Amino acid sequence: MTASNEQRRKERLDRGIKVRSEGIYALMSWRELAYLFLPRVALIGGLLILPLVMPSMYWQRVISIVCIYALLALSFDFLAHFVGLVSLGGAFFIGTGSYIAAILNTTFGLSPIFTIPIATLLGAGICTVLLLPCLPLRGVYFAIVTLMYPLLLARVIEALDILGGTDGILGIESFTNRWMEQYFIIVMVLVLLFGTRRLVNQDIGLVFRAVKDNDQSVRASGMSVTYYKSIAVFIASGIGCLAGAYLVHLYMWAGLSTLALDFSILPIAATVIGGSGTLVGPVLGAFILVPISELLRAFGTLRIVFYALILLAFIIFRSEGIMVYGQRKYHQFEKWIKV
Amino acid sequence: MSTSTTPLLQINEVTKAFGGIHALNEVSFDLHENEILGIIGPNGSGKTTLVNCITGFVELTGGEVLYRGKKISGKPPHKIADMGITRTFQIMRPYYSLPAYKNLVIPLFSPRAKRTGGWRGGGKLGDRNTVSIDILEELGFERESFVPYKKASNLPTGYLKRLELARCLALNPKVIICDEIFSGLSMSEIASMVPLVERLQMEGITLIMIEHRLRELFQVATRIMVLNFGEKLIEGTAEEVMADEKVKEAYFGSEEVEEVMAHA
Amino acid sequence: MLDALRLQPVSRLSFPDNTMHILIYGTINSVALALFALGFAMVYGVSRLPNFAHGALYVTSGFITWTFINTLELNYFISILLAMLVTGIIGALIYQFVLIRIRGMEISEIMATYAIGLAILEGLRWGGFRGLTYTLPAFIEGSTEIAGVSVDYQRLLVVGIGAAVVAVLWLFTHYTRIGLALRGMAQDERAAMMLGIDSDLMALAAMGFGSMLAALGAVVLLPLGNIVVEAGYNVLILAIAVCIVGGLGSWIGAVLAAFIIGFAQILTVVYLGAHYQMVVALLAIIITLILRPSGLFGLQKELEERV
Amino acid sequence: MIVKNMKMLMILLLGIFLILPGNTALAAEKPIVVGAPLSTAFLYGWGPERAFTLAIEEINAAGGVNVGGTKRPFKLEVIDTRDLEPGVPVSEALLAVEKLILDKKADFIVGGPVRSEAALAAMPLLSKYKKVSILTTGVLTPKYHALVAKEYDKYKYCFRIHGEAKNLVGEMFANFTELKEKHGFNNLFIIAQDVSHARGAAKVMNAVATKKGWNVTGVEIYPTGATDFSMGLLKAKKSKTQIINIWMDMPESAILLKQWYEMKIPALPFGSTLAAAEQPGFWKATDGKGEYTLCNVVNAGNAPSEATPWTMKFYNAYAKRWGVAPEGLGGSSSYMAIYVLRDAIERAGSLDSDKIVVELEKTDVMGVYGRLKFDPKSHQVIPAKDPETGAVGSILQWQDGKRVVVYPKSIAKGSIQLPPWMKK
Repeated sequence: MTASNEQRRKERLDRGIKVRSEGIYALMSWRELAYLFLPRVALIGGLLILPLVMPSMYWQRVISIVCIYALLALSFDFLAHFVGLVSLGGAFFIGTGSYIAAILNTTFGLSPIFTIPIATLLGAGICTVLLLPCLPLRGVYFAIVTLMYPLLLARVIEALDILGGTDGILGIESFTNRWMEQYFIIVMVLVLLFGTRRLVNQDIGLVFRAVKDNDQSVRASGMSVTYYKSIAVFIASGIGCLAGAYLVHLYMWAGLSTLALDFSILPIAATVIGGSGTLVGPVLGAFILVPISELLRAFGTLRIVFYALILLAFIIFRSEGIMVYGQRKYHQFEKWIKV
Repeated sequence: MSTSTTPLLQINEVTKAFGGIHALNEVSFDLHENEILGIIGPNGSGKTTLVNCITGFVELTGGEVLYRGKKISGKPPHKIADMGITRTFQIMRPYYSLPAYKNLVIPLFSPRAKRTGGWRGGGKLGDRNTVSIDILEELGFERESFVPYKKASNLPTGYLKRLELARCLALNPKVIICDEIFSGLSMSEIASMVPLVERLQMEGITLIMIEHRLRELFQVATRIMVLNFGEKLIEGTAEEVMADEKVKEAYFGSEEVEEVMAHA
Repeated sequence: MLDALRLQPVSRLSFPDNTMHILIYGTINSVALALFALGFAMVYGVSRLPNFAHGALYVTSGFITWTFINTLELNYFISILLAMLVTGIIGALIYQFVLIRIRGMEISEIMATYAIGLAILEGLRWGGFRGLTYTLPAFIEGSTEIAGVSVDYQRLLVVGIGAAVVAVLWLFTHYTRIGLALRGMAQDERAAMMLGIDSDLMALAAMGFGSMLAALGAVVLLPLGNIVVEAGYNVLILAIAVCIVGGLGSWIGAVLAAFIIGFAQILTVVYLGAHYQMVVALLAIIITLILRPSGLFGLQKELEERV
Repeated sequence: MIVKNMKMLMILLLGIFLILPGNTALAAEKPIVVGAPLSTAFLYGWGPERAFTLAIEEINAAGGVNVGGTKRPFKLEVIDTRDLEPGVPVSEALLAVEKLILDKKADFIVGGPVRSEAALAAMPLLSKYKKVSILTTGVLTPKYHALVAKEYDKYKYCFRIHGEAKNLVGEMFANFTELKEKHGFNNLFIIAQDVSHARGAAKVMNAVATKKGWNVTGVEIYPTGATDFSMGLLKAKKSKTQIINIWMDMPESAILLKQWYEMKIPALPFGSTLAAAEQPGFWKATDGKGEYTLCNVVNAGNAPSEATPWTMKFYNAYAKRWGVAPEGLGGSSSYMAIYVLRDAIERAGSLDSDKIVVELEKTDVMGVYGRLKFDPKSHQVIPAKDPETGAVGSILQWQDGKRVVVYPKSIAKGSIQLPPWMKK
């Protein structure tokens, strides 16, 4: 008959390998190996099997669109969490990438295998040069400038009637066979995901984190902050331009609405839901958000209201994101103990 | 203490005004190779502004800074640091999210470190992690213990101050400007820092020490300069400075002076 | 001042003099921009909350007034006041149930307010507020001639009300208790909290007043055209533009920036060509942010916004 | 408390996943699925949606379509493409088209994405899946049928049953010549929206007018979303123009018309696809300020006229079914698209796309707005001034509260009135 009002506290105990030490541990048994690699294998395997499992060709196309948003979310999360540059300009990367790929394909007649890599590098270069003047900015100021870039580019193209004006560029080659088209983007997502995770722990990744943590002391260590920020922006815009170039060859068309606001906002929503800072989180976030908005298509205009409310629910109740919550659950188990 | 012909660092009439308020008013002094210059002065006398002016964090309103005869006052801070003039911050600025030894990987990533091979690197930079642990060990981080692997955010102040110093050492510096490196430390920690500073001097590094703890400063410094309201009052050895009337009236006033004189 | 305004461009117009026109329609355009931006500037100024649902509140207040007039047949003036009140309450509710939980997390704030704005706008569209037949009657009909330029009364009223709003806002923030508290919060939240000002209550008040300002702007400006859901997105972009050029956080800056951008737009229409109008507004934001990030009159926190 | 929320959220997500839409309803006879990707939140979207439903209900009531002997009903699948909304990528619209083709197994695509940009982008998609598509609303760019003519075998599946920018220019110019004779007008001022079909039409109008001896006193292009037109109207007034030719489908055109009325500009506003001015509710919305506005609603039937016996039949059926008169561009053309499709299927006797394309090229139906025939090369409906020879457009003017068709002469119910401040 204990008094009901005694205090209870939730205690978290590390589980599996995490028990031994903060970061360095030796794997001694298959079980521990599985404990570590199971989530990663599940992720890679899941992504690769996904297109085969999908009921119809339409859902495979949805998977490609999801991968495009996943790449954008990845580039946003890398910039925001590891370099401290919150960029609301995902559409700017997609737009540049698409237009370059479109021009390469229509005027120079290069096939997708060539246009995508060139568009990625060239686009990344152009985006970095154009964003150079606002690199010294911080926080909200950088966010709002990058929000304005795609809108300005769209209005300039519309006013000068260049690059096909408001009609856009037509007649672009698509991929030769369907499976190559599907698996190219999935492999790119996996490669870039694990690539950025590894990059972030390399020495250069530490410099990026240092720039975010305290850029004054990076300057005192004899390194130009703007130089390293521009490298980070180059990498992030490269990922964005890759997604843009792929989108062009997916729909054989490039136009003003590759600079649409949705390309800037949805990746951020995916990052917020997925869990900022984990790089895998935003990719998962994209894999949740985009299919939901497709499923809700049956509700017509109400679909956006549902989609916005789901996003809101995640922001309020689960503001840290699924991945962070999942990681905590996976590595620790909680039990209530009496105080 | 060889004083070569041209001084290592020449500060000529450096002035800095923040919208009318003169933080620094035509301060001039020379810094010679391998000496330790102590700079003292009451709070708000422009000491930190002087450091910011020398290291390019703040643009000068007037005057110039010469390093080995070459003008460096217009250059951005990372270029000045690249020449070997490094500084620590009065309010410590470690990378809180990174463990201690990873904190040093960043300066070891700088172009200067690559050129000079980092502290004791002798031209070739080995694996950055091992080099950083060597530097930390030299500054009193026990190698076997878990201290170098702890996150910077849960290190005590003493270790953070050493981390600041380690960050400068990683660049194999010519000059280190220490901004109140002894403040906020316990007596035992200060006691262990003083031999450290002396060893740096023996390694051939020139130091500018800005301090409020005069007793330790006088043990270490070869020359003292006093700043007051952005102007240079006097420059000389510890004894000359102490004896000077203006200094006493402007800065010390308190009985601490007699007590320090007794020991010096 | 007039001559300074008249640049010497290669004028495609063969007409001798349209400075009067530039002056009048420039002012009207600027006052409209100011009315768009004041609500946003107040909310951001006081509680550092970028209210991306500002455009949605603007449009909602338009539709609410329309429903009061047409379905409930209330008197036009009463329905305006009611609409402003209702929009203010909606703004306060948004703060109380959503924003209070995530204050401080920059990205989440932007995302949450944008999601609310999206939900409101698309909800209106689903609720049947579609098409182009929703309009508000003008306060006064007819138009007059001023110095050879014909201007309708409604637009003159816009200028009048705009000036009145700025004056009332100035008086409110300088002479009333709540106003002073809001200004205190705007300058330094922690110091204000130390003086016993409850930051959440003030943020709530700011959100309420900000939404009311948006509603006032809507009620005055919508009669010029029709109420359309897309206006929500355009208003948001223009409000952000004006607030940034004027300096995030200072609403006086927003008013002056509104005049700068307003006249810049009219001048581009006259001399460069109308279709460059939008390009100018966006260019103004980017250039201001690069040169003086905290805007013309913003609080100049040197290190905070530039490295 | 947090954990409970997490479970509640998971259940919500699972619930949504489970109701994966699959077409389960099996009608008696397998229905012919007609997919309509429209921007349903806009006039040019829900107008055609209502017209399609009306046509399909009429056909199904009359027993459906005789496909090689078996009678099969039509089934309409509408999906919201949101492509008229700013800030929405075209990939949304293309995904909607693909959902219709792949998921809903649509046999034909009608109405088509509404924005020119999206419609052009959908063309390669339609040719990839070999789906016959009839465009009925919104897309005015001449580039569409030019592309079909250029790469016939690739884009042969794409048809367009309503007029495009070039016809509108021709029709409008016929009115200008008439006004020139009647009132001696010779000055023309063009205001266009910064969208490619409007700019294209403005260029063509400018060229045609100058060639025919008109004095084009100015061209002003306004970006989408502009809210103040005083400058353009002032230029027009000072250049003593008699006609203001407006190419604008954005909602802000209502601001332009109101400002025109208040500034008492002595010129006749003559617009095409003025979405704001086409709707019956426009008069009440502008409380009379929209008087004398002329707008081209591309095809007859969208406004009351006697082009063919079928016009008023459609007009009244639409008004009875939906409680409001046909609202503008896209209504009559969508209605006719279904009938043209039925006619082609019955002649082809199967749903095979290539056979249907051949039959559609042979279409010759006396429809709501004249005899509908497709140009075999460019699959564009053949325009004409007389309902007997081809598809007839119609221009209406707002005269004291009612939409009066003033052009073409063969179906006109009134003549063009001038605003009082214009009469000398």
